[in-house]
Amino acid sequence: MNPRYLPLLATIAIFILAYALCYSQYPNMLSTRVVGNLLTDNAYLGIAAIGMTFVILTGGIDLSIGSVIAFTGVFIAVLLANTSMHPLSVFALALLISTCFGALMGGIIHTLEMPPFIVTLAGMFLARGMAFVLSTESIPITHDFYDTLQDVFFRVPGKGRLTLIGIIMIVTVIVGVVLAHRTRFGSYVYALGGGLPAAKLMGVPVARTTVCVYALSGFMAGLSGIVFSMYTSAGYSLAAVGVELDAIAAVVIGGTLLTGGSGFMIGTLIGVLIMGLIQTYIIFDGTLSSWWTKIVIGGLLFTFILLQRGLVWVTSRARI
Amino acid sequence: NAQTIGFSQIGSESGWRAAETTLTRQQAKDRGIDLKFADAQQKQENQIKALRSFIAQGVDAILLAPVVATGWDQVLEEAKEAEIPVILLDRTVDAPDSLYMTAVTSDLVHEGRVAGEWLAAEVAGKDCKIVELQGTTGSSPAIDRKNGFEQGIADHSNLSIIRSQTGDFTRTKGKEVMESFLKAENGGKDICALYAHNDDMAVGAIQAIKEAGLKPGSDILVVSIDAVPDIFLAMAAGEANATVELTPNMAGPAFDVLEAFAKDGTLPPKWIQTESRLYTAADDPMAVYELKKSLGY
Amino acid sequence: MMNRLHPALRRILPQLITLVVVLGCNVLVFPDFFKIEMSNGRLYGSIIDILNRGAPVALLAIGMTLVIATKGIDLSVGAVMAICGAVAAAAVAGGSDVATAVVLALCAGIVCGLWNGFLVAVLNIQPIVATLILMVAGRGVAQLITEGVILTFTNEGLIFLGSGSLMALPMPFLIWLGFGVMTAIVVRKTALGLLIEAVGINLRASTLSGVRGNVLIVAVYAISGLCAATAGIIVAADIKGADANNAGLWLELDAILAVVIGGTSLLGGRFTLAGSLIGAMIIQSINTGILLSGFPPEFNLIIKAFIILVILIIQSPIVQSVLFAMRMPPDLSNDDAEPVEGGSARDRDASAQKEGMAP
Amino acid sequence: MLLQGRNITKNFPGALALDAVDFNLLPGEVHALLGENGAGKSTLVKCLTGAYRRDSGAIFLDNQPINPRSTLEAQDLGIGTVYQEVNLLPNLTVAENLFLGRQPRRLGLVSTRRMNAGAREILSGYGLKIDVSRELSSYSIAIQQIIAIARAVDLSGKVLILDEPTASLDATEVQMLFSIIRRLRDDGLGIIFISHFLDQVFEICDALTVLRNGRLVGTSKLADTSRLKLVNMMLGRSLEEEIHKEKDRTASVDPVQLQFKNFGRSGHIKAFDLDIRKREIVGVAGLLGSGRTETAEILFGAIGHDSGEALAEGKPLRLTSPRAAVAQGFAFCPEDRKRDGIVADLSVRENIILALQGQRGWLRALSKSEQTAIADGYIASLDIRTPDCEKPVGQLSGGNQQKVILARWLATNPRFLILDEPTRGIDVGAHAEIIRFIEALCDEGMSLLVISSELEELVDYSQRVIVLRDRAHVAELTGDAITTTNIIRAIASDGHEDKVSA
Ligand SMILES: Nc1ncnc2c1ncn2[C@@H]1O[C@H](COP(=O)(O)OP(=O)(O)OP(=O)(O)O)[C@@H](O)[C@H]1O
Ligand SMILES: Nc1ncnc2c1ncn2[C@@H]1O[C@H](COP(=O)(O)OP(=O)(O)OP(=O)(O)O)[C@@H](O)[C@H]1O
Ligand SMILES: [Mg+2]
Ligand SMILES: [Mg+2]
Repeated sequence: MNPRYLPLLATIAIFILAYALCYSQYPNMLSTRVVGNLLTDNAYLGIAAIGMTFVILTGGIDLSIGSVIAFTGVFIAVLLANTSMHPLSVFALALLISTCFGALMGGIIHTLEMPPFIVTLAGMFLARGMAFVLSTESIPITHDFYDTLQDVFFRVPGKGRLTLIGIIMIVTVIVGVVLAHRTRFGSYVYALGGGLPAAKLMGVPVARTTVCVYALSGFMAGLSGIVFSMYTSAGYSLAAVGVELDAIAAVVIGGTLLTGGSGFMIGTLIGVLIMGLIQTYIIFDGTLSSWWTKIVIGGLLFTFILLQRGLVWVTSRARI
Repeated sequence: NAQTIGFSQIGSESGWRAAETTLTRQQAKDRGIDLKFADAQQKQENQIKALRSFIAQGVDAILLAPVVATGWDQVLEEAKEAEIPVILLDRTVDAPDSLYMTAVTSDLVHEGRVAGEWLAAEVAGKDCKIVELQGTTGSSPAIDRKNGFEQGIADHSNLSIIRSQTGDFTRTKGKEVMESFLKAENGGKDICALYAHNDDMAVGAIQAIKEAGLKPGSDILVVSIDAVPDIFLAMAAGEANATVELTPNMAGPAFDVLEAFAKDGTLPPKWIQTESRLYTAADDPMAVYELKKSLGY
Repeated sequence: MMNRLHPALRRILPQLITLVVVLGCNVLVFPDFFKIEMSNGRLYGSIIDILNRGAPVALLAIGMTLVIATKGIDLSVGAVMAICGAVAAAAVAGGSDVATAVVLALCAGIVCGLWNGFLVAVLNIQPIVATLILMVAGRGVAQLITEGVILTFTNEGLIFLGSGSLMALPMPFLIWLGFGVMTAIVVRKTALGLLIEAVGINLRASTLSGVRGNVLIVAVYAISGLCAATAGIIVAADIKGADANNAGLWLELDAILAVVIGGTSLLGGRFTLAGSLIGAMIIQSINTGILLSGFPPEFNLIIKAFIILVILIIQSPIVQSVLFAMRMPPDLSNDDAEPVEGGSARDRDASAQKEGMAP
Repeated sequence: MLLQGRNITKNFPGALALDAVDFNLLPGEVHALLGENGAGKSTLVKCLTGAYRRDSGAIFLDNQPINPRSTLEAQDLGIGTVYQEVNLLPNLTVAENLFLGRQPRRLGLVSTRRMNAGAREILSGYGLKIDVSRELSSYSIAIQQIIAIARAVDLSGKVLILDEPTASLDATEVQMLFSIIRRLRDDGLGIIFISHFLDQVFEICDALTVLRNGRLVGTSKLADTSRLKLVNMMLGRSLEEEIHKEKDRTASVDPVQLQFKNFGRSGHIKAFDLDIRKREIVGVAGLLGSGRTETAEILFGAIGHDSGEALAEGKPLRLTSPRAAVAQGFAFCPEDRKRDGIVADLSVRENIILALQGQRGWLRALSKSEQTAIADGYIASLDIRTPDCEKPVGQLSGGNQQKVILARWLATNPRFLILDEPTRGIDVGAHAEIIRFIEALCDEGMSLLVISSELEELVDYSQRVIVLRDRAHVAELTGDAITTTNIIRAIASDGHEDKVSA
C-alpha cells in the first residue's frame, strides 16, 4: 500500500474506533438523529475547513475565516432587513465580497511577500470590524425563503434528518476532493506546499495559484457564513469566534501537514466529524464542569493526535 | 424516577456565571434532578449542538441560557416537536413565545435604567460628566445596559457621557481603559462618575483611579451592575457607590415551574422577572459580602 | 549616514521608524500624549502607560521570538499566563509568601513549556497543534485552580510586582526590560542564538552537525513558558486577582504579531529580540492610541487592521528594497536581494526540513 | 542560431555574477558550458530560462527576441531545463512531478491512470522501473535526478539545458543519459551541458563555452581544444599536474582505529564487519540504492543500528546519534547538501563553525574573532569563492557550498571522516586540491571512508574498496585488485561473498 495514505487511514480507523467506544457507552449515539445532527451542526465548520485545507496545503494559513463567516452573516441579515433583495442575490453578493476579500489577501501575500499568518490576522480584524460597523446587535432573518430552505431536509428512519446545510457540506467536500486531486489547479496547490523555489522552477504559476487559493478560502468562508446564517437565522457580529482554530485543528487531525504539500480533503471531513464527536460525547456525558470540559477537549485532541501518530509509526515500521 | 434536565450554559467567562452554574447544580442536587450540563464556551453554535444532543438523548426538560437573542427558532421547534419543555435563563430570545415554556430573566435595560436613575438622584442637579465602561462589543448586556442607562439619565441634562469604550467585561481591560480615560480627561479631574457594565470592570477601574491619586467613591462616583461579592468589599471601603443586582439564582424559579408543571400541568407566565435590586453603601456591604461569598462567585 | 549605524541598530531601523510614526499618530489624536508628570513618587503619562501595559505582550514576545526562530509557534502562552497567575494567587491565598508563590508560578510555566516542547520535539507533533492542545486545556486547568472565579488576594509583595514602581518607573516595565536584556545577553553572548537559528533554518542539517536540535527546541518552549508565567504573574498582580477566564485571552496573537512586526520571519531562522520588543511597544501604542482617541469601540478592530496592514506593507521586502535602493549604495541592501528568486524568506525550501531526523 | 544570449549581465548584491556574457547554441549541437565553481554557469542558465531576471542583455530563440519572465514561459517556448540542485517537488508523486502542469485530462479532470501509465513509459526509457505513484521523496537523490532529466527532456521541444545532471549518477546511468542526448541531438535539438567531469565533456560535446568570474573566456569547437588548454581557460592558470601519482598500494600497517562488528539495521542495511585503520582511505562502491548512503548514515549514528557494536582501540563506542558520533571524533559530509548539509540563511562563517560549536556546547561560545579566523582559514585553504565570510551560504554556487560543508567538518579536527559523494559538483581545480587536502589530513592520522560514484576517483586514492549490492556488503578489494574493472565486476557478479586481494 502506498505510504502516503497512511495518515488518512489512521484517522479513519481512529474515528471508527472512537465512535464505537461512544456507542458502547451511549447506544443513542448511533441513532440516525445524532448522525444527522453531526452533519448539520458541523456543516459550517466543514465547509470552512475545506477552504482552509487548500490554504494549508500551499503551506499558508487563513485566520480570517471565522470573522468572514460573521461578516457574511451580518451582511446578509442587514441586506435582507433593509432592502427587498431576494436572498439568492444577496448570497451571490456575499460570496462575491468574501471571494474578493480572500483574493485580496492572497494578492498581498504574494506581491508583498508577507507571511500569510499576519496578513490574514489583519484580515480577521478587518472582517470582524466591518461586521461591527454594519451592526453590533444580532439581527434576526425572517425571510420566507429562509423558512423554505430550512424545511428542505430528508427524513431518515429513526427521526434523523439530512438537512440542506448538511447536504451542502457533503457537496463541498466532494467538490474539494475533485478540485484537489483531479485538476491541475489541485496539483499546483500541492506543488506550492512542496517548496516555493522548486515550484517556481518547475513552472507553477505561483501568483495565480496563491491568489486563487485564498480566494477559494474566502469563498468557502462566505459559503460557510451563508450556511451559518441558515443555521441560526440571524446575523451576529460576534458569531463564529475562533472557528479558524477549530478548522485548523480539524484539518490537522485529518492528517494534513501544516507545513504544506501533504494531506487529503476526506481527512478534513473526518477531522471535522471527530471534533463534532468529541463535543457530542461531552454533552451526552453532561457531568463535566466548564473547566473539565476544556481539559477533556484538550485531552481528547491530544489522544487523537497521539493515536494517529502511533498508528502511522507502527504501520510504517511494519512495512519494512 | 428522577428527572433528567439538560442545561446549556453560555460558558464560564465571569464570576457571575460561575455562580449561576454552581447554584443551578446545587438546586438540581437538592431536588434530586439529574442535571446534564453543557458549557458552550461563549458560542451559539455549541449551544445549538448541545440542545440537539439533549433532544437526541430525550431529556425531560431543557434550561437554556442563550448567548444571543436570535437564531433559536429552528432548534426550539425541534424541541417542541419532541415535546421537551424549554426554559430560558437570564436572557430572552427573539423567537415566538410558543416555542418555550417561560423565561426567567432580569431586565437588562431596566438594570441600566436603575443605575442611571440612581446616579441622577445622587448628583442631584449638579453637572456631571460620566465615563462609561462597556461590555464586550456586540454582546446583549452591553447593548441593553448602555441603552437602559441612557434612558435613566435622559431627563437630566446635567448628566452627560463624555467617553465610552469597551472593557470587555474584564478587570484588566477595565483598569487599562480607565487609565486612558483619566489621561484623556485632564488627569481625571473632569470626570464626575464612572458607569461600568459589570462589577469586574468597576473593580479594575477603581484601582486605576486610586493609582492616579484620586479617590474612587468620592472624587469619582462608581456605579456598576451585577452585585458580585468583590464590589461589596469596595463599597465597604467607600470606593464604590452603588451596584444593581443580577441574581445568579435563575434556576430556582425554573425548577419550581417545572415541578408545578409536572404535578398538575400548570403553565407559568411567559416571563418571570427577577428583581433588579439596587445596593448602596447604606445596605451594610460587609454583611452582603459575607452572604454572597459562599455562592460560588 | 546609514553606513555609520551599528549593524544591530540598522536591522531594527524599520521597526524604530514605525514606532515613531505610530507615536506621532497618537500625538495627532491626543495632543498631550507625550506629557509626563511626577505624582506619588512615580512617573505618570501615556508613554509610561504604554511601557507598563505593554509588559505582558513584550514578555510573551521574548519567548515567542525564540520559539518562532526554531520554526515553531506557541499558541498556549495566553492559557499558560492564566495558569501561572492562578497558581501564584492560589499560593498566596493559601498563605505562602511572595517568593514561594512566584517560584511556584514560574515552575508551572516551565512545566507547561516542557510539555509543549515534548510534544513538538519528541512526539513530533506540529507546533501549532501541539500548543493548541494546551491553549484549550490550559484555560480549563487555570479555572480548575480558581474554580471559575476571580481569585483575589491582598499580598502586598505580589501586588507590588504588578502595580508597584521602582525608581519612579512601573515594575512591569522594569521586569520586561530586565528579562529582555537578560535573554538577549544569554542568547547572544553564548552560542545559543546561533544554534537556535541553525535549528530553525535546517533541523536535519543541524542535527547531523551534532547540534542537539531537540533539546534546544524543548528549551525554547520552556523559556516561552517561563516568559508566559512572568506575564501571568504581572497581570494577576496588576488587578490583585487571578482571572482564569480572561487573563491573557487572545494575547498569543498579539505576541506573534509583535514578533513579526519586529522583523523575525515566521519561517524560523534569524531573529531579533530587540525588534520583537519594539513590536510589542508598537502594538501597545496602537491600543493606547485607540483608547485615547475616543472613537466608538466598534471601530477598534478596523483601525487596528488598517494600521497593521500599513506597517506590514512598509516593512515588506519589496517596499523595503525599493526604499533602501533609493537611499543606500547597493552593497548594503544585502539582505533583500532578488525579486524573482533567492533573498526573501518565503522562498526558503520548507520541504527540506519537514521531517526531523529519523531516529 | 537556435538560442542566443547577448550581453547578459546579472548583478547580485556584492557579486557581479555575469558580466556581459554572450552565448550561442546551434541546433543539433551539444554545447558544454564550463567554468570553475562560482563562475556563473548556473546563473547564466537561470537568466536564459527566466528563473532570474537579468539586469541587461537580450535573448533570442530562432533569431526571434524572447523574454521569458518565468520558467513556465521558457517551458512553453520549448526549453526544458534541469537545474543544478534537483528541483522537483518531494511531496508529489513521481508521475505528478513528470507531468506537473500538463497532466493528461479526461472530461476536464486529470486522469491519474493515464498519467501514471505515461510516467512509467517515460521512465522505462531510462531503465527505471519504480512505482510512479509514490512520493518523489521516497527515492534516492540519484533517482530524483533521473526523473528531473526525464521531465526536462520531455519538455524540451527545442532546447535542453542540463546543469550538472551527472553529479550523482554512476557510469551506467551516465551512458544511458548520453545515448538519450545523442538521440535528441540527432533530432535537431540544441543541448547545453554543464559538468565538471571533463571526460564526459569530451565524450559527448561538440562545442564549448568557458566562463570565469562571470566573464566569457571563449567559445570554440571541442575538436579544436585540448584538455590542457581547456583547463587553462577555466582556471586562468595551468593545473600543475593532472598526472596521477601512483598510490602506495601496500596495505596499511597502521593500527586499527575503529572496528565495527556485525553492524547493521534490519530493513536498512545488512549487518557487516568493517575495520578502519589509522591513515587509511576506504572507498565504497555500488550501484544506485545499493545502500552506500545508508552505510554512512548508520556508521554516523544518523540511523540507529540494531545489531552489532563499534569499538575504538578495543573500547566500545556509543553511536546512538550524530551528536554521539561527533563526540567520538566522527564527521560526515552528507550527499544531499541542500537538505542535509547547508543551513542556507546562515553565513559562511556560521556554517563553518556550526559543528565545532555544536561539539563545544552552547555555553562555550567561540568568539566572533575566533570564528572569523577559522572561517577565513578554510576559505583560503579550500579556495571557497565568496566575497567575505558573512555571505549567506545559500547564495554561494553549488560547488562552493560543498566546500563549506567540508570545512565545517575539518574544523572539528575529526579522526574519522565519512564523505558521501564529496566531489559532487566541484570543479577540476578544486577537485584536485580537495583530494590533495584529504590525503594530507590522512597523513596526519585521520582515516576516511569515501563514497563515490566516480570509480576512477575511488581507485585513485583508496587503499581498500568495499563493494555493496542490495544493501549488503558483498566484496572487499585491496591492494592491486583495486581497479575499475574489478569494482564493476564485483558490483555485477551475483555470486556469493568474495574477498579479492593481491
Ligand atoms: N541568489 C544569489 N544571491 C547572491 N549571489 C548569488 C546568488 N546566486 C549565485 N550567486 C553568486 O553568483 C556567482 C555565480 O554563481 P553560479 O551558481 O552561477 O556559479 P556556477 O558557475 O554554477 O558554480 P558551480 O559550478 O559551483 O555550480 C557566485 O559567486 C555566487 O556566489
Ligand atoms: N533502483 C531503485 N529502485 C527502487 N528504490 C531505490 C532504487 N535506488 C534507490 N532506491 C531507494 O533509495 C534509497 C536510498 O538508498 P541509498 O541512499 O542507501 O543508496 P546509495 O547506494 O547511496 O545510492 P545513491 O547513489 O542513490 O545515493 C533506498 O533506500 C531505496 O529505497
Ligand atoms: Mg552551478
Ligand atoms: Mg547515496
